[in-house]
Amino acid sequence: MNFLSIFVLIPVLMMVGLFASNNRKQLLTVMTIGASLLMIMSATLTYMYLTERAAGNVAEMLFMADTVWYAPFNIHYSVGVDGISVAMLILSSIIVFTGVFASWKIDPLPKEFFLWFSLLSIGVYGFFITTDLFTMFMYYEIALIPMYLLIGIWGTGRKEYSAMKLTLMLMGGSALLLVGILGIYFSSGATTMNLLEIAKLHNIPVEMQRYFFPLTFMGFGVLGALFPFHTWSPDGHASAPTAVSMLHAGVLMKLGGYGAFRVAMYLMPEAAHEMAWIFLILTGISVVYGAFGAIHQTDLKYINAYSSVSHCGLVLFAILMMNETATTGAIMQMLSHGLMTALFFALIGMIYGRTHTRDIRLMGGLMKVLPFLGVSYVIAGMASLGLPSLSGFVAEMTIFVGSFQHTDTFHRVLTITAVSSIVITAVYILKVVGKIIFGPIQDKHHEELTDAVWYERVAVSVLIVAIFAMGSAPFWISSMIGESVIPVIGQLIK
Amino acid sequence: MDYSSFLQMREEFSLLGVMIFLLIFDIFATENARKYFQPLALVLFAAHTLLNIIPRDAFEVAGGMFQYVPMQTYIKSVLNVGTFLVLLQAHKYLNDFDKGIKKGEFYFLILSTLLGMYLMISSGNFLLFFIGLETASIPMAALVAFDKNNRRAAEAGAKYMFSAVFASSISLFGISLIYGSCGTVYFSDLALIMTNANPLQIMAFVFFVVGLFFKISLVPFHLWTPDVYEGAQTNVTSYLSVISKGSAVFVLFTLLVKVFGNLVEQWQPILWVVTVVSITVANVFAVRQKNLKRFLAFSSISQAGYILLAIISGTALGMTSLVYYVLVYVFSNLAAFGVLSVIEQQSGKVQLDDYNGLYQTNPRLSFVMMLALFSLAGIPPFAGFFSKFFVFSAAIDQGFYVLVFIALLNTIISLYYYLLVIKAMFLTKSENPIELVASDGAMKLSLVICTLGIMVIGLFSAIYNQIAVFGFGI
Amino acid sequence: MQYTILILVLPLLSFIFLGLMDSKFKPKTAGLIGTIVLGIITALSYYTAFEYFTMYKVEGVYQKVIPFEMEWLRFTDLLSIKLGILIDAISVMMLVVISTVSFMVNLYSLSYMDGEKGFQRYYAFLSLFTFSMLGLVVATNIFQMYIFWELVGVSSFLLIGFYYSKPSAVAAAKKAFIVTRFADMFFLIGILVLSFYTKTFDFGVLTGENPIVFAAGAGATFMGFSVLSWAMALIFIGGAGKSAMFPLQIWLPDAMEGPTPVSALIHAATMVVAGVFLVARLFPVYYFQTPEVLHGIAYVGAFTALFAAVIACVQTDIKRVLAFSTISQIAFMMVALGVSGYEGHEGTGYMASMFHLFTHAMFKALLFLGAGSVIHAVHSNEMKDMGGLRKYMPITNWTFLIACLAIAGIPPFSGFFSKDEILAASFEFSPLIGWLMTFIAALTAFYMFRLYYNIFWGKDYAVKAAAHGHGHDDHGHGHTPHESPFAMAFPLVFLAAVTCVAGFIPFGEFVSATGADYHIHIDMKVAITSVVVALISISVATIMYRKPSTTPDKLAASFSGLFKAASNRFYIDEVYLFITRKIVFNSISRPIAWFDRHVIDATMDGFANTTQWVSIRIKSFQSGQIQQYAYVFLFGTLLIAALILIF
Amino acid sequence: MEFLTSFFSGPVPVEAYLAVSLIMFFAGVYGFLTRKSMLMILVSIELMLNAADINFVAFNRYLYPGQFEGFYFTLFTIAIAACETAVAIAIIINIYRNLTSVEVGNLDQMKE
Amino acid sequence: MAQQIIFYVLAVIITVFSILAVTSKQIIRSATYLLFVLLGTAGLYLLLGYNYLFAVQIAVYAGGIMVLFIFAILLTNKPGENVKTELPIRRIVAGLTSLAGLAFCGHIIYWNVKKISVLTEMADITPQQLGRMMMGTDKYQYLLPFEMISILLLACIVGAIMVARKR
Repeated sequence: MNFLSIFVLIPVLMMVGLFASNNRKQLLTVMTIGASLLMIMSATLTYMYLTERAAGNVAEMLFMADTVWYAPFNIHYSVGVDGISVAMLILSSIIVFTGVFASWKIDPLPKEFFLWFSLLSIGVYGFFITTDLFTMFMYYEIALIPMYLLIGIWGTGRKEYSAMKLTLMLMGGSALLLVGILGIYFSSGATTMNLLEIAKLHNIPVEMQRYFFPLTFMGFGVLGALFPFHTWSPDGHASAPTAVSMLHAGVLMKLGGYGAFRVAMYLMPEAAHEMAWIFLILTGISVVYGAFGAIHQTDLKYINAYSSVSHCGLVLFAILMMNETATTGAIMQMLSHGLMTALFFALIGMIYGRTHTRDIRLMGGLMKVLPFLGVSYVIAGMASLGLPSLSGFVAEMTIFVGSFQHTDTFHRVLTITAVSSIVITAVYILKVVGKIIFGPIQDKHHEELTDAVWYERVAVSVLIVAIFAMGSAPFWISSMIGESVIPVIGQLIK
Repeated sequence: MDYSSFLQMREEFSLLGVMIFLLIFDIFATENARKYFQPLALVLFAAHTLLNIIPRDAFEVAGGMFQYVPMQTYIKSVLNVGTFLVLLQAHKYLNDFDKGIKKGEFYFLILSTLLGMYLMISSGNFLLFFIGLETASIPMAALVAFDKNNRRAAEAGAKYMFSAVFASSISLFGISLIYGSCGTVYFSDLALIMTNANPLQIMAFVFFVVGLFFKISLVPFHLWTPDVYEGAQTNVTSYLSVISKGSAVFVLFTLLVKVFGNLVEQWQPILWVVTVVSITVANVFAVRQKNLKRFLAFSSISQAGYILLAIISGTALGMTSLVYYVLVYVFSNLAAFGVLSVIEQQSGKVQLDDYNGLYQTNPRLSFVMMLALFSLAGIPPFAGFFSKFFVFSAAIDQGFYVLVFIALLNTIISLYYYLLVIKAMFLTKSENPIELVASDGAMKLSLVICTLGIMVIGLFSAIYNQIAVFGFGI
Repeated sequence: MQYTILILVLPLLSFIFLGLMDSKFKPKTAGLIGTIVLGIITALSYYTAFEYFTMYKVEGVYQKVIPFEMEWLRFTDLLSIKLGILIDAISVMMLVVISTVSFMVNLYSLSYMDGEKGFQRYYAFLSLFTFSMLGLVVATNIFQMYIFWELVGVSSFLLIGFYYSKPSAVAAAKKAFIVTRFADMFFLIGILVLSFYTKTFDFGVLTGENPIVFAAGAGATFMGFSVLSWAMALIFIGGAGKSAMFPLQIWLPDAMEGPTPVSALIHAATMVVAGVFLVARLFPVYYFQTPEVLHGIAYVGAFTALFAAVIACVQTDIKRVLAFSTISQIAFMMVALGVSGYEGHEGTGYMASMFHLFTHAMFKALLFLGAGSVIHAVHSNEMKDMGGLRKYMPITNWTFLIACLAIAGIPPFSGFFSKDEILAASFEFSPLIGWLMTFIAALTAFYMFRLYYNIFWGKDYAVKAAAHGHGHDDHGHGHTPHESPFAMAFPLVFLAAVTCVAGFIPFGEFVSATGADYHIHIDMKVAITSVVVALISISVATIMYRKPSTTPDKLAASFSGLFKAASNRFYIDEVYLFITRKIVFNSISRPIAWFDRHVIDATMDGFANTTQWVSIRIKSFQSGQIQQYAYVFLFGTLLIAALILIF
Repeated sequence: MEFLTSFFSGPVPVEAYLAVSLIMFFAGVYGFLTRKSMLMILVSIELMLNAADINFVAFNRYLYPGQFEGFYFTLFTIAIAACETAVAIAIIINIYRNLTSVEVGNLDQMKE
Repeated sequence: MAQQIIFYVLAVIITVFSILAVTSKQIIRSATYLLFVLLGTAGLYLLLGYNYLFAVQIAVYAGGIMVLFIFAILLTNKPGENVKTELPIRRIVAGLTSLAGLAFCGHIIYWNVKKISVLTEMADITPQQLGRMMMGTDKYQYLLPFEMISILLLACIVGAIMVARKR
């Protein structure tokens, strides 16, 4: 049993445990233990990874393991992690952990909820540990489909419509992706599905790359909320229950960026070079467009969803800059956005649970009655607009500095465009904070609200601590990621 | 005249033995003994399935009229398993219907069609093939009209009969032209003769192949499918949709490669177009269906389109993927039909709206149904995902990128309508959902097998790899 | 000088501690913790200044000292954010200014903010601000400065919005944050451009002797200007945002919504001069690489100074008067930098700017604290609610007067010396600027004394109160205003004392562009001119405002256009409002939101609807008629055969 | 004219048989598509099957006289036709019992 | 010459009655025309020298199938009752399509079939030979299909009885 497979095994065992549980208490026990184990595992993994690296292991991936699965297609169950995956695993563990606490009182059908939730986790963890194209795609889809039921059953508002839209659009993305993956496999000689080996072969003809790169990139881009395929995001996030929004915006959208980088760019560097400008424009639009879109919204979740479009756009944007710094920044932005957007959604869920509205026009002065949530919301907002010492800053700055190092003027001008998003972000964040957290209380019913209870505090505090930790001491995570993007970047600038 | 060579046809003879035994038993058994007809039949059939599950070396019988290759054992086993599941699901119905007097006919007819499919699969000559085709379709018409006092079933029987006969007439005409242009109806000889793309041969091929398209129910030869599926008794429908179709796709693949291999330039575009049209049209129709049986009919048409992706590749990879796909399809579709049939038998409800809120009252059935639909839609980790992936791979391997792309876009539509059912069961609240449905032991067994199949087949690669051992096997 | 790290760490700890404990402390305890920490920091700063100015002078030039530096975030091999402490003359000077004012404000607030809800939070934020501001001034590289720059911005946001349930305070906080953030964006872009060409963030390298770092960007131009000019101009915009230069000044008057001590600390003495400090920090770059930008700074500064001074003359809210005065004075500093040379005598402007920064911080803080004292007493910001307060509040009166004299440039108060140097430098640069600045100095004297008289003289407060009959009955302080308690009075007295003596500090010996000694010598011609002009202005103000008179109204009537425009701050706010509401919100954001819903989303929905539509349209194919089925069958067969044979 | 004489004077070509069978086949198709009674449709089907039979026989006799493949094909096809007819008539009778009509247009309960 | 004439006569009979069979308004007439067609076909078999086939055709078709038809017609229709007329538009469309198909297939067949108009001499097939072929298991021998068609017949009988019987 490979060490990494435990990450997939734990959620599987959680599902078994959930299946055997009879009441909410048992369910929560299973979930808490499982989520804590995952946290511990990712901490252990990080420690082991860093020790191994410090010991001078320079392999591209560590803790590799490989088992033949479907021999005729060269499908292997192969796992391995580098700094990027480790970072993503940490993120996933944090989000899953906090997600459990955020859905402490989920109703109805708690058992089913947690079952689907665990299935989703399987997909997420599997995606990040695998190095095999097929398995990666499989996990990717595993992570998608529970969304439908999670949103459809436990969601709010136009949940059925949103769930359907989200599922179909993401499946559309994965349809593009599948063609891309198969194309990669067959045009690289159909000898291996292993990412690293394909990259080493580096023999996909450029004219084939021209077809498969956009397909793959767009396929992952849909999940990464690439303009104009982002419209599932506002509706989906708005309707999803708290923990699902957290997991989806926090981790699932990262699958897009991670995949675009790991698969599309890594395996098809020539086409990436040729076509980057198209996607740079699209992502540039995403960044600014998402931010402007957020200004006009009145629903908290919509605001945050558009904000995610903007932030995730920045991830893809930075990846396409194809230099080490920008890419490192992109990965850090994934991490940072995951944390803060999860925090946002957690808080929005908690506020919604109390006020029963998410319309910013109907709320105000919550700081007075909900000081803990209020302060946390402000912190989340500050992280989102890139306040130094919070995670958003380090990520965005790395991206901006990195992108600006590009020697081409076009890229630098685009970077400046992207930089402008920090102001727009400030506008909508402050608009919300000023309206609902500060200001006078709008609704006199809100005066009787009670502040966060312990499990909510756990969820929120963990996220805030993580945001602060990353924002204040970015060095180790940045270097961990930085040295892991080198092989990919090396491929790209070869 | 050495008849002993016939003994090599083990599958056929063992099936024939079961048939004859059951027929005689049905006719001559006492009223008391007849109670044991179904268990006995099931046991016998299971034994037949198990006995014939090991592939043997290739051989020929009757001067090449009957050709066996090991791959055929797999497809026959798949059909056996499917038939077994159908019989399990029909258990209760047969006991209840008409006080159970028509069990014997049901079994005999089903098994004779199965025998016909065996012949189609193993034939090495158009004559035997045509006999097999007819054996697989004429008794089927009687089966469709099994519930004959039901107007819908009668109507479905007639529709199936006339459509099938029309198709086989055209097919026969095609065969006659093939004979006319090649001078033989032996497959092995034809493959050698049919080298240059003579227009007559091409036309003959088209006339012939549409007969198979009809059986697979590909657009535009599919129009009978929903009507017949809707009207026929549910277990017959499931048999029709799974077994009949499964055998036909295998045969289509074999014939295209074995006989018409030299016309590949011609049949690939045909299949290309038919695949695209089938998947798309079926999906577009399915979106609107309110009756679940019709719904599954259109779904099965589009599934057939996906199977064509494996056929169009015409490679060993495609063959393996095809058999695998059929296997997975058997489990998935039969799970769906099993749920459908148990609910229909108890409550008489087959409309989509009736399924609203099913999860509240029948969580297990809803769960099985959901797994089945997810598998059909190709969602991991269920088996359907793997089978879809493999057929796509097989097609991409031969460079059919655009085709696969179109097929993949269609999966979105198909996902949409599968989700509609899931939505009804899980999301929509209902005032009066279907009450708790109790299924009998046989049905439970079949659903358990199906569920296991859906969950396990994909994750255990041994099955695919085992099929792949015989690669092409034509 | 390792201990300087404590100057940063202590307030940070204080912030975290107070922030986390929040209401677990009694308000007084929290206040005392904050104040004591600040006291320690002040002591440390003084000690640092002492040590630095006595020990780090090598061959007559003050050295730059970096006692502490660590890599915080690495971008590329060349570019990384380091956090460190850079000790040189201006940063030491800033340390002293900030810690002093901050300490005074902390002390003052103990009494001023007594009984306010969120007292603990207030002290936490003050600590945060102090931390950020100190971090800003000791930054070793431009990115560190940017980091603290942002932190300063957010502390300012939090403090302005301290009364968060008051919509106007929230709006002001938002405005302050967004406007400065907008400027920061240019700052950031400037940093990006600069670092792209120079491959460094480090101040030491940028301002060092060796201009080789600029070689890469030397030839490059963008839209007709050299890229370095762009970079430095963009960086200046960042500074302009914080320092409220035209046209980014709009946030500062609104920021007066915050508690008055905060205004004193942030919006008068420390944060708003960050822009000046930034330009001073990068002065060698401006001077040697992009002199045209430096001149631009001078012109922007001059215009802002004039603009703000004119507005200050007609404002009626005393804090706003002070706010515009602040803008005007900071603009003075900018002008001084803009007109400055580098070495020796030519560096007058630089030295003057820093000197004025120093003195201004003291007397402007004094003015604000005094104003706070007044507001505390009368519970209003409006001049019309005041008058004749000198009888009730003698200490406030005297200290306020001293500050007014200082800002008006009357010797021997500190303002005279620093302003005189600025004027001298301006005259050297160009007589036009010189005279303009002199005129503005006159305006300064006028509006300050207008303010002074309106508060402390004029119609008696009690009479006014009786006449208006409002504003006092609502709260429990009674009718008579009274002098402030010790905690508030002490800072006033202390700062007044500093204002009195600061002018005699031989500032040039400590701070100059090159680090070498610079001897201040007062240019008598300029000095006399300015003093005379100031005295005339004061006299005019005395005539107009000492006693209640109708002259101001008449004047206002005769210049009604100008008066109205100035009272409305020349409608700059409205322009901004137009840009944000009408253009950004309504012309960009709303269309985008609409586009997203009705075009992009509708396209996606369109696919679904089209499928449904097609589905309904083609249902007639499935007619239920076998013969039609057969027809389709036949047709399909023939079609396939025909197609395959034809093609 | 010459064409006609040569046509009648020469030996009967295989095309002539094929022409007959083709006409018969498409007559059957026409009948299938247009007749209202199911029995008539069945008649049409017989025509179509019979047409194929003629083909087999003619091809066998003219082109491939060596073996009897077409011959036997026809033989078995006749048997199959008989089976088809039997079951089809059974089904038609069943329909008649249910609907008291053998009109094919009445089979429209299931559609769309 | 006689052969030709017989052939053309048969051809005309088959063609005309085929068309009549599918266009006649009276169902019983249709059945009768079909009988003529089948007999004509039998004649063609005879013409080509396949006497055995001729016999089977007469026996099975004319003897068996036609009886079934007549029986069914009598069961379901009053004799002489006219079949309802169809929509003319459908007839035209179907007719045109059939004609198009005819033309198309005719064209393809005519230009691609091996043009042999001379009958090779064929040795008489004795019943023994036929029987041996029917019972043989080698190539060109037909025991296997023979057995299988018996199963088909059995299945069809079972099916037909099941469907047709009253209960």
